[in-house]
Amino acid sequence: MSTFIDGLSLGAIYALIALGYTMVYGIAKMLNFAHGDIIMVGAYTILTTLELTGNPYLAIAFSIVICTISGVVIEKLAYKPLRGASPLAVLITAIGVSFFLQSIAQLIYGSKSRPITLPDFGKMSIGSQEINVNTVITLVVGGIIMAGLTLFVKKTNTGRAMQAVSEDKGAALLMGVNVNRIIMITFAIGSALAAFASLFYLMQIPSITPTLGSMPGIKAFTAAVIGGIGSIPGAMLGGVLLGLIEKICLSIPAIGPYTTAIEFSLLIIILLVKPIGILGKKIREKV
Amino acid sequence: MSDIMLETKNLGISFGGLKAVQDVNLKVKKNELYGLVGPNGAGKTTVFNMLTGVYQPTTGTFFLDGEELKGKSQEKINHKGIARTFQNIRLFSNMSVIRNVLVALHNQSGFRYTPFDAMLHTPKYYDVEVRMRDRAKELLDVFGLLEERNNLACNLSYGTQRRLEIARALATDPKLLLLDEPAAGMNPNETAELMSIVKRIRDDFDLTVLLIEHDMKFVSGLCDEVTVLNFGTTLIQGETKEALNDPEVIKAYIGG
Amino acid sequence: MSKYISNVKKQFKFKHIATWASVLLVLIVLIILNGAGALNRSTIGLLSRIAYSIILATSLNLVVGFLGELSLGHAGFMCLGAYIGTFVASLLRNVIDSDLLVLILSMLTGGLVAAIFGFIIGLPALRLKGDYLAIVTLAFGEIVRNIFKNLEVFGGAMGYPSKTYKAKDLFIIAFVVVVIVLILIQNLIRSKHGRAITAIRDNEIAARAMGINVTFYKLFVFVIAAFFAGIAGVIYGHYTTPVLYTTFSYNYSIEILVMVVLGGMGSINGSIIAATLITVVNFLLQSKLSGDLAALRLLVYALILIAVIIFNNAPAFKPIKERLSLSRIKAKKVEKKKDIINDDAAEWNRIETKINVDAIFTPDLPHRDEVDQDGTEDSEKEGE
Amino acid sequence: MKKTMRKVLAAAVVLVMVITCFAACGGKGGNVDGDGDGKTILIGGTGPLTGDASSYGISAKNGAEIAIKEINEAGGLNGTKLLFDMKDDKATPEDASTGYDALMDAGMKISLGSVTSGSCAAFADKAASDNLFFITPSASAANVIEKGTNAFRVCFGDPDQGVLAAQELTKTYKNIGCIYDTSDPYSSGIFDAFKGEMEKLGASFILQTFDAENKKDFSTQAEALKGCDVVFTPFYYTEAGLVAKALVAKGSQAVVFGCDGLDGIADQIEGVNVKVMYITPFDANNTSDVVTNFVKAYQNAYGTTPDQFAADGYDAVYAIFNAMKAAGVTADMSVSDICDAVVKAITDPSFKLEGATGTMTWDATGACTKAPQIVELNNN
Repeated sequence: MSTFIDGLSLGAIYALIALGYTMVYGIAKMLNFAHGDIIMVGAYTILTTLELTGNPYLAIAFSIVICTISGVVIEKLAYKPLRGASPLAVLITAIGVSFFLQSIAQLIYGSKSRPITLPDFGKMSIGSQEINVNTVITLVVGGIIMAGLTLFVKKTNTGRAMQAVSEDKGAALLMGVNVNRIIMITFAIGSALAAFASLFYLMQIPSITPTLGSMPGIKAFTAAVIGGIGSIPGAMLGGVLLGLIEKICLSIPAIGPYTTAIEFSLLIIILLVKPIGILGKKIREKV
Repeated sequence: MSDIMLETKNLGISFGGLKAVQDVNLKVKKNELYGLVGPNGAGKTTVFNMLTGVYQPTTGTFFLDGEELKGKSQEKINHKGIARTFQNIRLFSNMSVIRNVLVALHNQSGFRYTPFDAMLHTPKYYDVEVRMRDRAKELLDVFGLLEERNNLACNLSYGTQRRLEIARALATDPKLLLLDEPAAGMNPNETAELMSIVKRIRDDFDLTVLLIEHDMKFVSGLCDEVTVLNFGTTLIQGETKEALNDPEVIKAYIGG
Repeated sequence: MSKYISNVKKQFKFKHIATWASVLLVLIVLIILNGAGALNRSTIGLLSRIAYSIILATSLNLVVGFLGELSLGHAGFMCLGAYIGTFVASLLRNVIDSDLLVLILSMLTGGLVAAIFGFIIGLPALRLKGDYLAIVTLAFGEIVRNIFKNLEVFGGAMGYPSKTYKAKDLFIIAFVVVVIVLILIQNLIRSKHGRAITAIRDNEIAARAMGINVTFYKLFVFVIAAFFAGIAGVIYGHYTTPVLYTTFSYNYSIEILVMVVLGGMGSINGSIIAATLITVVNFLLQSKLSGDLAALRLLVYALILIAVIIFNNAPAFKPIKERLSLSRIKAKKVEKKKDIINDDAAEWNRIETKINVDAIFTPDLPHRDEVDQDGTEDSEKEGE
Repeated sequence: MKKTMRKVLAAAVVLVMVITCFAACGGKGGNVDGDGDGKTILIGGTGPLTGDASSYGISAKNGAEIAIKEINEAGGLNGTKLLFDMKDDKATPEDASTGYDALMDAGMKISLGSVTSGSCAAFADKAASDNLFFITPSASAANVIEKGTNAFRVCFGDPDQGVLAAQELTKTYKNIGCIYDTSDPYSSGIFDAFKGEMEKLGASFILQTFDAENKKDFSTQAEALKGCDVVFTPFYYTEAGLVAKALVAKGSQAVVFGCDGLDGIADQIEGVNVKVMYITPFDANNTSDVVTNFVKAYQNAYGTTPDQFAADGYDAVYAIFNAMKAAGVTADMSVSDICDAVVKAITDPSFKLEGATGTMTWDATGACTKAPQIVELNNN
């Protein structure tokens, strides 16, 4: 049972990161490998603000601002010039950006891991089981963000424009949608989500290194694909699923060392059964 | 051996409960030029897709030269002797004209060599490659494309691309050729030329041709028999002239 | 026999052998320099790394550039080759005296084992497309190294203590392998099988309709690419010891992909040059930026990467690139005989995979005259 | 034919470019050159200066640099200045190999080997064939010093620490837990010895694992271990800090017991209610002259308290320096001659180094003998 709760709280973090991945993928159709490193940027921002002001709420607000700005700047400088080029080129640039952010962080903060203390809201009990309030908050916020995003995409003009861009950029352009602006907004939202993810990540794993984002990034990417990349509820589902599986594997000593292999095997199996992920949208190619 | 090249029995398909095509019964005789007409959305291309294995029919079956081909893969069906062209041209547009044809010659029995022959450039490789090229040039010559052979397919004019697509389909050595709107986008001159080409290849290559076309002049000038489809079902079948003058057909076209 | 010779004559073109012949020429010069003692240690070591990088890049190019499927698990095949190959080598050493023979046999076994896994990972490639396949291959690479990490036979976390080959000889053998791999790959590409593979990339539906056995070719390409990657892994295992599972992470797969993309998808020459450049740049950064400067290593690499990719691919830079391009003179000549494909094997980055077609925004892209690198061979001007 | 000519020409140009490139990059191996004119001696080494493990490599490099600076300020080796250069190897064997080659081309005479075990095995393989003397600060895996007579180390060996830990733990505690990193040579090396010794002692323990891909969230493992009196954590302080916090979060009272990799954990667990003990040869709070001097110099130079990697790096340089001095090494000697002389000097029973990590002696196996201390951090 406690494994389940641990899995849930890890999964909630994966889900939050995966939401950002899936947003950017769904609309800009690019694998933003630097997404994990935006989380790292957010984490260091929280650390610095906390050290300077001591106010955790200011730290969070600041990290959202910095993440959003860096997301937009990266999009403008590194990805926008490649609009229209091969998606592989964009993928590689994203990796370049990821390296860039990591090395900048190492130059500024050094490579030693930095501990951080965030407010701990203690525990609450559900039945006989104790659960961290942080975990509950992570899940609730994740749920709210998911619902909010879904509403935003479905109900607002910008959201509808996003859907249009996601379906067919050429057609969206013809319909008068400012594609560049929409993609920029997508990146802004994705990066703001990364700031949230960094906050919850730090609540659970209170240590920051320059490479903090890369492994959760890959895991969240996996989660997004399991759930069906591009699908907002899919990202949430995939994240929680992945967190649970990871924790269940780790809790059994005999298979613990094989956790990564099991997680990724599961991914392959799911994709073989359902080539577009659990909640992915099917596209039929016209002949 | 019967003289029926293609026979479909109650061929039908539904997508998610929606019956796109149902109960199509075609009987195409050997060496016949057969037309499949009908208004937009009547399911003509879907029939082609079923005949070439792109879609698997949900009901019914079809026979080529007496052999049931239902359930076979696209490749297999092509090997058995059905070749097609596409409504929206699907050439290998980044390849030269001759290379398009060479790709299609891939499976012909005279042109076989293993990947290992290829990697090691054995004598067999050289022999086959030289013969393949000669054959490709012969085919291009038939369609008047010999001079264009080194151009990129995407640089050809629309009409020429259509011709190349037919040449490419022919290169797979089919018994039955499916042409999906071969005259679309062509000017009257090109259409007339195409008509003579289709007739000629039917004779020269001992072909049976099943074609979809909206240009009624083209159909009536070329086809021996037609089937008219409307909303996925057969409206009428028979001799071209009679069928096309049927009031039902005219109503379907004007009303649809 | 005489028919054979006349056939060969008819088909032979200098550019068909230009690539591997140049590599061979470089190798001969290097052997002479090596014999004269003019090569220092770094160069000799670096040459082995360049050799296996070239093999990795060209074999991945088969998958990404020619077949048009994105694979992020190439390091996984290399991992298999490295572990299995060096393991087999250590067994063979008990039986066979000749180091060279042991190396060759272990390369073949390492390659074969990798090829078997290439077949296994090729199977999902039949069902999955684009990014989904990419994540599956990435997953495969991670699974492979995770399993090796836990196998005590292969040293577990300590890595497998392989025995290194004499550095002065290894690079020569490795480059001979490079030449062989290049001959095999280029011969394959310049055959009907190569045409079939590129046809699948260009238009899978049309390729199927033309009777191309897509299943066979997808598996075949994955198997061949894995085989060569496995061989590269065995060379790696003989270059350094221990064979450590950490090396073969997805980051390494991506580095190989960078070589392919930088060199140009579907351009073997490009892959060779890019693999060489990236290996040399990495080496220079490592050796020049030592001590306190090392923190800049990744930064400089990242900046070079971003700058090169943007310059190479951004539509905005196209006119500038064309103005600076070496092939400008050539291009002018082409203009005279408009639309005739000329020899442009040296052109980089002209072919896009079909991933492009499905996935990216291209409304305002001018329709470029994409030239299939090997499409040129069909230009038969010279034959007549 | 003209076209062919142009191709040949192009190929020739590329060829020339490639060769000049090799000549250029081969000629100088780095930013520090041992000029071989008899005035300087280049001490080389490789370590992770970027990437996940970089904090360890950077510490070792910093410690070594302090020692070099002190030695040179004191006049060097009989007037010969020492140079030090550490290449980044990202903790990978292949980059350690390239780094080694580059250093050899730059004129390296004697070496610190590599900081991490995996890299150092690659380094040792090459050094054995050149008979280059090296003394690694911190590569503690057994195989590092087994390749040849030229290989030495400053730190404890993994097996020794595992055995010692088993003995210490069984002495005081009943409910023993252990968690280790299955992907790390250092961690699994210690664990293997620990497990062997525990079996020998007839003690049982609860085992949990993690690996490089899952080394951030330790809640599951903490759940399993929370009932223990003590949890053995044979890995580095970054992860140990997280394990300690996870244990506390689960309400565990367990003592965290680790090896020398835990040195540096103090600031990771600031304000966390946990007791941490670790076997280490180095304690920054030690009041001996060597340690206080070193800590002061380090703080002046880098603004932080040195950890054990830094102390090891510092001691490794002094070990080399003292041994070279005892052996009468001069800059014009060959690598192999230096090695033979230094090996002879360092294994001499009278050779002793009073270093930041204690008093050390070496035997012919290359292992270092020094007294372990158990440092206790109690935040209760």
